[in-house]
Amino acid sequence: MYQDVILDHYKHPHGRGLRDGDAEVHHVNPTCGDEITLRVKYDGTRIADVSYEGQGCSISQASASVLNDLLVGKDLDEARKIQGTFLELMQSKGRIEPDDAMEDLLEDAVAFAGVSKYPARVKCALLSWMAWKDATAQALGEEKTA
Amino acid sequence: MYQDVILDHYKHPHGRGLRDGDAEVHHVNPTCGDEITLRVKYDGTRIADVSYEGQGCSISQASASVLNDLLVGKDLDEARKIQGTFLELMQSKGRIEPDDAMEDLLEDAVAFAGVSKYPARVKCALLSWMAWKDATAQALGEEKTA
Amino acid sequence: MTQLPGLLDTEAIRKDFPILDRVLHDGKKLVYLDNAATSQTPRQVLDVLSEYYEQHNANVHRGVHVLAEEATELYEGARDKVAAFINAPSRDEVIFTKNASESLNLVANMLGWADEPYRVDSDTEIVITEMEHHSNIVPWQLLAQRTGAKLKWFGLTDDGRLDLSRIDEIITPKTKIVSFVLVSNILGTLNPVEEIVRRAQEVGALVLIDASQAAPHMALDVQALQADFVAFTGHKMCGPTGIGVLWGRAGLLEDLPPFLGGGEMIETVSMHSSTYAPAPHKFEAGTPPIAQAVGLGAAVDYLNSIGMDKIAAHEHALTEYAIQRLQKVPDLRIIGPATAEDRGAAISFTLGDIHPHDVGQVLDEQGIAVRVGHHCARPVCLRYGIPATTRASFYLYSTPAEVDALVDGLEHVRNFFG
Amino acid sequence: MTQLPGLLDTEAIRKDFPILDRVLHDGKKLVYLDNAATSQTPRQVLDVLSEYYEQHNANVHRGVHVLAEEATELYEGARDKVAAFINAPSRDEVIFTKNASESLNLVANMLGWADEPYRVDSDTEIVITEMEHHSNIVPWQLLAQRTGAKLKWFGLTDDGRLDLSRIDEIITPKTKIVSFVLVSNILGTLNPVEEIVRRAQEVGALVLIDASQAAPHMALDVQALQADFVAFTGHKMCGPTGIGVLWGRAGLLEDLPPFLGGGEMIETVSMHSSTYAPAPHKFEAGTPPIAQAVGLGAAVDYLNSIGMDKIAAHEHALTEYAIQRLQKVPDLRIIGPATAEDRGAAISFTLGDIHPHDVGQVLDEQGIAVRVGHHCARPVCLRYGIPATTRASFYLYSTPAEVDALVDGLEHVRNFFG
Ligand SMILES: Cc1ncc(COP(=O)(O)O)c(C=O)c1O
Ligand SMILES: Cc1ncc(COP(=O)(O)O)c(C=O)c1O
Repeated sequence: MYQDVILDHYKHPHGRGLRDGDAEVHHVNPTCGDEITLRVKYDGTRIADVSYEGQGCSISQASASVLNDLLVGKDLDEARKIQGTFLELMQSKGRIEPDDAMEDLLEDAVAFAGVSKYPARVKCALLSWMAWKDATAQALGEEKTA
Repeated sequence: MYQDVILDHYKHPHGRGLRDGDAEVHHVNPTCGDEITLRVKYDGTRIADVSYEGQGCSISQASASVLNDLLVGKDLDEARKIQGTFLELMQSKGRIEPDDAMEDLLEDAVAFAGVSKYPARVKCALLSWMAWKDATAQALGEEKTA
Repeated sequence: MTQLPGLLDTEAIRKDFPILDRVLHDGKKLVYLDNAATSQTPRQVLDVLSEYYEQHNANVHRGVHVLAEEATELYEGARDKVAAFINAPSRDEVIFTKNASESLNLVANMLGWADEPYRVDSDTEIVITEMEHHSNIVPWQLLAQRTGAKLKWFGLTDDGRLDLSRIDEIITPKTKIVSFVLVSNILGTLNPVEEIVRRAQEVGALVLIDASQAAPHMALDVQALQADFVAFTGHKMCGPTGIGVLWGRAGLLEDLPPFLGGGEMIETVSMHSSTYAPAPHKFEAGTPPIAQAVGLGAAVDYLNSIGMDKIAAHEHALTEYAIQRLQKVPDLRIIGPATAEDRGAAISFTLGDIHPHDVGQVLDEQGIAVRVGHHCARPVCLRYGIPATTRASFYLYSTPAEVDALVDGLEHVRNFFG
Repeated sequence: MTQLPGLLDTEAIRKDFPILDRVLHDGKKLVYLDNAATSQTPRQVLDVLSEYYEQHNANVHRGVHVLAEEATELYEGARDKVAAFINAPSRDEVIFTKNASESLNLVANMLGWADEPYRVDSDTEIVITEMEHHSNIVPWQLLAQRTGAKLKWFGLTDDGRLDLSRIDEIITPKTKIVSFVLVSNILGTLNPVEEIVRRAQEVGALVLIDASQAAPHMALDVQALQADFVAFTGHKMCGPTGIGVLWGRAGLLEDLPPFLGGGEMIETVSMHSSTYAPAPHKFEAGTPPIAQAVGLGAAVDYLNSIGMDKIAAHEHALTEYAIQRLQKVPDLRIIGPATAEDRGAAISFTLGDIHPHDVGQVLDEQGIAVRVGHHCARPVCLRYGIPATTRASFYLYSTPAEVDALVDGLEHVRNFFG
């Protein structure tokens, strides 16, 4: 499960640190103590920034870094599509073999496909993504959907 | 376990019915609903009468009849010895083979030796004896020992 | 051999149950008619239990190692199986307990500690019935004592049915919870769910159904029942001892407070306060009965492989036959419905003046296992003015020949004490 | 192979545990170091379980037939075995629960509903420690919330011991109950019972000892402990899942109110009121975990056949060796006592900045099963400012070679994330 891409993001996280945002959430994975504080900044429906601080395992930390890479600069619709696809991949229990279209959409995030075989770690990979979803709902004043 | 002696006592109980007494107790075996109401009448330390009403299985009914046979007319010390020996026999899990001395003391009650192999039925056989013990303590103003 | 329409191939089925080969008292074959107390366990379940301990045993949920992942998957897989078995809208509505009694107590305690609108307190009423198992009486007596709520109940008709004639006086706007048995373990009665649920819904009361004697014997659909909670127990449905189930509506499980506190049921703990995991884990404190849940899952697979409707048909045919034969035994009085309609496969009876203990003992000497006593439903005995009953109860492996053995055995009992 | 004085003949012992032969991930032999989470189950216990279901399965206590008598004798026989195992003055003081968590909740609930002098209410205080398992924290938080009692606790020293310096301020005449762990599942610390019990007795508080991590590993003598209640769990001591124990003093069990209501725990029931059976049955509502209790009895036999003192000596030698080897791993920090004195066989540690999840996962890839996380003792992690630990824990079948495998594995982890 520890693809080089994942280890790279873990050792050299992208966009880490808390910056100005429209909403902030704090998510915890109670089973392992992984934590993330995440802020989103919107420019209309464009994601201007996703900033974060956290502690946790390589999977949760690398996943936040990949999220920052993938979502910043995207429009909300596109971001939701990415998030949905990533969620689907992670819940596949190793059954989805990412195809070209998925690789184009998820870029580095396809490296997490192997993690989906480890139920205990799926939550780690999803931690930042769930936090982003929550923060977005908050920032845009929508009802909480988590 | 159903010795003829037991069946005889069951079908033709001795001393059944409630008569005048110094104390009355009501005992129940909650697992099977066996019930007995028992009165003792003392003449000093001599047992003048043990009268009873009850409903229940052949073992509990026959045992009360045997008790009446054995204890009425006896002095308290002797009665206690009989009660203690019967208790011992019933708790023996079939391991005591009554000898002559025991047969002399317990008379018809030795027929219950086989019952001691059936844990669920031991309580039935002891119901009236425990009631007698209680009623005696009450009649003689002793502390309850059950 | 007696042939009845609708019977299962018991010859094949009995091969799955090692204990049915047991020989008692110098050569008497076991005739096991105590299925309402507990059912026997098929090889298929025993194999799964052994395999669990020999291959996968680990504590669940908290581990990243292979065994922990396997154990978790097996345990949660069992939840999926049980959820499907009762047609639960969501697997998260299935809570594993240690037995039906814990399931029932769990609801009683949740309601005692709940906030409005669920809270049971001194202004409110609890409704049960006179035919409940002690496990669906005592928790409510305790709750009533502890909260000051009033405990009310439906009485019984002479033929062993619920007397619903005063339903509107018994279930009132003060009623917070109506808890009743789907199939009585002593009378065999199958109760009319719809009428009770309709009235409960009218006044906004919750409904808890004790399906301990139903889940093993008929297809159970919690959505069709329209109850809020359904409780049952593993050891009566080919599963191991030590496992029970409480199904509850998702929204309720979210709103209601936890019962036991501890590992597994928390989200985050500090010395000052804790938050709780979502259901079902909120209600599963500590290491759960892992192997037993897995075993129950295997039992569900086993029952499905036979088919619940076929099991129900088998038992119906057998019960009809048994009632018919028992009614011809002199002095035998059936306590409960005297027909096979709307009833389960437990038949209670008295035999003249012969005490059930004696009936049971003499049957046992012939290898026939029945239950005697008040069957944890003493109010029913009080209601019918009897100290106890003898109860024969059937399951998927029971045969007409066993009914015949029972009837012959009772003949012998009558001669013995006659 | 490393030879240490006091080791058991693990080669022979390991043959009793089928799961230890398991091979993972294409050829890696299982190195099971997660014994504090759950222990593995020997053949001797599995055989007893199978025999129970294949020969004797019946519901207990209420039957007059052979199977019911056999099942009752086996179940009550298990109680005798457990009573002897912990040197209980009376077998009636041994209550079977589903796990240690239920045992602990049982005490908390009894005290909440008790009359004076036991009653916990808003004028009283509850004392626990900062190193408790969540199962000995959350029940008391719930009780405190529900009664208004104040929850207090002993903090920890930097080296993982209880800080008893303010014992007289923490345990006061207002204290009704002091509940603490004998051996911590996360730190490994063995706590000083005598000092705490002495102070509790001085102020008339009850003492509950959570022996979940002690009962499996050392001779336990409830009379020597002088506590009022002792709780432990079957699945950590070679027994099945689904079974726990609460030992309590006879007089207390007589005085205290029941917890769960239902079948088995009653003396007589009417619709209006019920009376309760004497202990232990008063606290065992419903069909108990029969097979699991019988299995626990077999586990106790098994442990006795090896000898608890020998098991303790084995684990002590192994723990000493492990601490010594682990301390040489760069960046490894032991959380808890750094010597083998007054400690159990669970060793928690952190490894530089590498998250325990990653440590555990990479060890798992080598077949080494350890637990990672907060081990249901999150306040300990908060206390030491760490998110989680990696924990290796040993049992009677653990070997020095497994310690070596762990140390090699950690080397690999460091290289991997280095
Ligand atoms: C110290 C301690 N107390 C209590 C428990 C709870 O035991 P169980 O999960 O079997 O209820 C555990 C184990 O998880 C433990 O280690
Ligand atoms: C109708 C009914 N309810 C509840 C129970 C209690 O089940 P358990 O003893 O498994 O808790 C039983 C069985 O004994 C029962 O027959």
